[in-house]
Amino acid sequence: MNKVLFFAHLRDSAGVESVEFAASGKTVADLKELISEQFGLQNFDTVMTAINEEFATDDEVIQEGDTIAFIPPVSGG
Amino acid sequence: MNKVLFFAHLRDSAGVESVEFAASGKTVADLKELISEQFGLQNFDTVMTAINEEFATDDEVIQEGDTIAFIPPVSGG
Amino acid sequence: MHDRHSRQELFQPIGKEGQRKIRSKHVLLIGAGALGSANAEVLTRAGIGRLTIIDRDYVEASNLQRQQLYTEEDVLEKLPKAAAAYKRLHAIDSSVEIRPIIGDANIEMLQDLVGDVDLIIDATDNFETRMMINDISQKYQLPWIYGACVGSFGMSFTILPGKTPCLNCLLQAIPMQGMTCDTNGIIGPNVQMVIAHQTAEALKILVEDWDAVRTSFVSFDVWRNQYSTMKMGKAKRATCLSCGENPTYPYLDVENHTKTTVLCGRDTVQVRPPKVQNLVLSELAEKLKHLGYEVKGNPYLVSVEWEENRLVIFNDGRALIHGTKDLTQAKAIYQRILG
Amino acid sequence: MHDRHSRQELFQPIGKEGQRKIRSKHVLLIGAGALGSANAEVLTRAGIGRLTIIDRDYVEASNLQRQQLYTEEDVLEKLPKAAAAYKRLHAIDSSVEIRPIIGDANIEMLQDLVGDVDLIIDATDNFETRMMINDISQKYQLPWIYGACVGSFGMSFTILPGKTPCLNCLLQAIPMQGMTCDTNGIIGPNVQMVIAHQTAEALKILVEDWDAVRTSFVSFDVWRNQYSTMKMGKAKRATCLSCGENPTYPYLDVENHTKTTVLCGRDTVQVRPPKVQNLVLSELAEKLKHLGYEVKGNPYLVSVEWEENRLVIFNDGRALIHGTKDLTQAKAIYQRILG
Repeated sequence: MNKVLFFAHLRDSAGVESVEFAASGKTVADLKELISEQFGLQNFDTVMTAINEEFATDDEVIQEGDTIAFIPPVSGG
Repeated sequence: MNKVLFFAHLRDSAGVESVEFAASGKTVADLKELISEQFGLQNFDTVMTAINEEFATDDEVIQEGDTIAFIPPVSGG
Repeated sequence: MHDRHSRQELFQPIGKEGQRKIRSKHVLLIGAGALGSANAEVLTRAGIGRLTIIDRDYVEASNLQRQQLYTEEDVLEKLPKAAAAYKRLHAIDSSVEIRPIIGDANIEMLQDLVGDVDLIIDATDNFETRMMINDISQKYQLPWIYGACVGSFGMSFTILPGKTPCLNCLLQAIPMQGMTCDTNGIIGPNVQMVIAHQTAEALKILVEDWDAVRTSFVSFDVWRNQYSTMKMGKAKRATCLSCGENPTYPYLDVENHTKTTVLCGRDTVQVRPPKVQNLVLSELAEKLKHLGYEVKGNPYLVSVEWEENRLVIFNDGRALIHGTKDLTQAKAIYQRILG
Repeated sequence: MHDRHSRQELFQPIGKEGQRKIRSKHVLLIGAGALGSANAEVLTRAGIGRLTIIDRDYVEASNLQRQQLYTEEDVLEKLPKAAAAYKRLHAIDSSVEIRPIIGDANIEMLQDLVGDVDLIIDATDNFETRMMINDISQKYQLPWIYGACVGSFGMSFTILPGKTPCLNCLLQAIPMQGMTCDTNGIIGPNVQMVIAHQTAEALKILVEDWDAVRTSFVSFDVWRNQYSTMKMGKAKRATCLSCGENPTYPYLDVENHTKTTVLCGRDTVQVRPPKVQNLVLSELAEKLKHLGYEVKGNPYLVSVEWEENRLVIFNDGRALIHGTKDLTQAKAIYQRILG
């Protein structure tokens, strides 16, 4: 299993702070699609992904036990 | 073995950011005395101690593998 | 003002030598809103040599809650932010050379300005300007510091050309998040948190303590007590058009910028984003309603009264801003709502 | 100033209801230095109802580098900090009721003041005053927020009586660290970082969002890119004399405070700490020399010229401050050097 964390407004949109998700073997892009569908999240293509606190590209493959965090870039200032 | 971390000016006084130290079975008070002697650190009695990111009293006994952090309270403002 | 920076010189990684370096440097600050005014104040107090501040807005009552250089008087006088900032910064340290520029930071302006700039600090409220700053940074090999905040959530990242990934590596396109301070709010403590990170990095860069510069991307939520860092080694892309092997600096091409046109005789400006969007209008309408605005809509557009203007937003991202002929103001309103 | 707090009301955990609560509250801020001035500005901009500020100092040139309410003019006029703070805060929001108190925060003053106070914010520069605040907090069941910074290192902890451990649980005695902003320096970004934490907690407490209040002790180093939190559950001591089962509030006893006495006819004040110390004079001399002061010493005492005064510090912690008859000033100088 994997832990998936939502940051900022993603948490509000998803309604949870984190979920357990079987993502091992999937790419980040796969997971993004599944998650955005399941939780009805918009604009997921430009959300940044961290795997175990390290930046991950969309084609990176998730390993068993990895913690995945979705961090939306914000623009306010 | 245990990892001992120094914060703020303790790092400057000790000359290192962290050290490996065999502290298992010792109390925090014991370790404070040994460390303050070895590194010539003053005023070690009011330094706060965290074991694995949790506040620890002077009589707490250190376990194998614990990470110990010494955090000096500062007064500036 | 003898002794003025003594407490900073006592800080060992700066010292007297570092203080001299800070004094010899020129920082370009883009934006004088919440992040801009606070960045400007910290750098001025720290004794920066020269500070150029660009901002297109004037001071409004709703700014005072978090924009620290401004007062009620500035609101009553409707002072441009850059001018109001100058007034206060000059009172804080009359020996710092402050150059306020009232206007919209655009490609030509930035290219003209960066000649002797040592560092660019981002205090804008939109990704379009940030991507332009990012390309300027790569083209002229200047460090810049990204900072942003909405609600209680904030982030910062320091970009050193040739060393770290750039913003285009991270995002690959301008995000259309639709979450801004004007739609989701913002609290002062979060501004302070971003500023703490941006100004710490700024001082490190100004005193050239390169080893101390933060290489991770930091994000935090001051209300939910979260703080996280993300290592960025893997983010650098060799094919990045901004910092890769064959850079084209796409955001220095006007084609990739928001277009504004006055619609003749109608007191209306049309705003068109660089790329065709596919907005979920129902969501946008919902959010604007939630904020207390009267919203009308149909499957093709959303219409909303926004302060003294009326906006019509189409699902391709195009908008009409009624009640103004001012291109800069129209673009500002657009970016305040759509990010 | 219509619309003034709209961006804060848009932040969902505050909202219009939270804004009304903030407006109905009274904060007591102790100290108007770096942390004090920045806390005061954030709270004033956030729309606090009443703010009482106590400070014993006046504005000096070396304050401007990090104390954000003050200007060169305040230095030239040697304005007391509380008065200078009032002037600026009033210009920022004339509807906030600000009460400046120019003086040394002592037991009587605090006991007289806290009647209708909702929250105490610590912006002092010494642990003696903090321990007194801590006892006041326990005796009157008022939350307080500890914050401190030196160099690039800072920390904060929120104390809720009956819920969290108190400062006396953590320290058990007044630390004599001898590390202060006057001896080790301080940088602006670190002040901003502490303020971000203190003001976030303040807003949570003012809107009564108790679940959001941070329960961990946070410390950080903005230059070394460190951020750490420490869980505090185990710190609470049932035998604590401030918050335990049989509290005596030891720091509300004048016996446990620094004594100051004018030495008759000598233009000198004697300062005596509450407990006999055992200072390592050679270290103290070394540090003061390193700061560029001319230091003389022997095994019994250290003598140093400090701005317009001469200090003689004995190894039991007692000091003579020559060149003044002002008790408050003498104590301030003492605490600025010895913490």
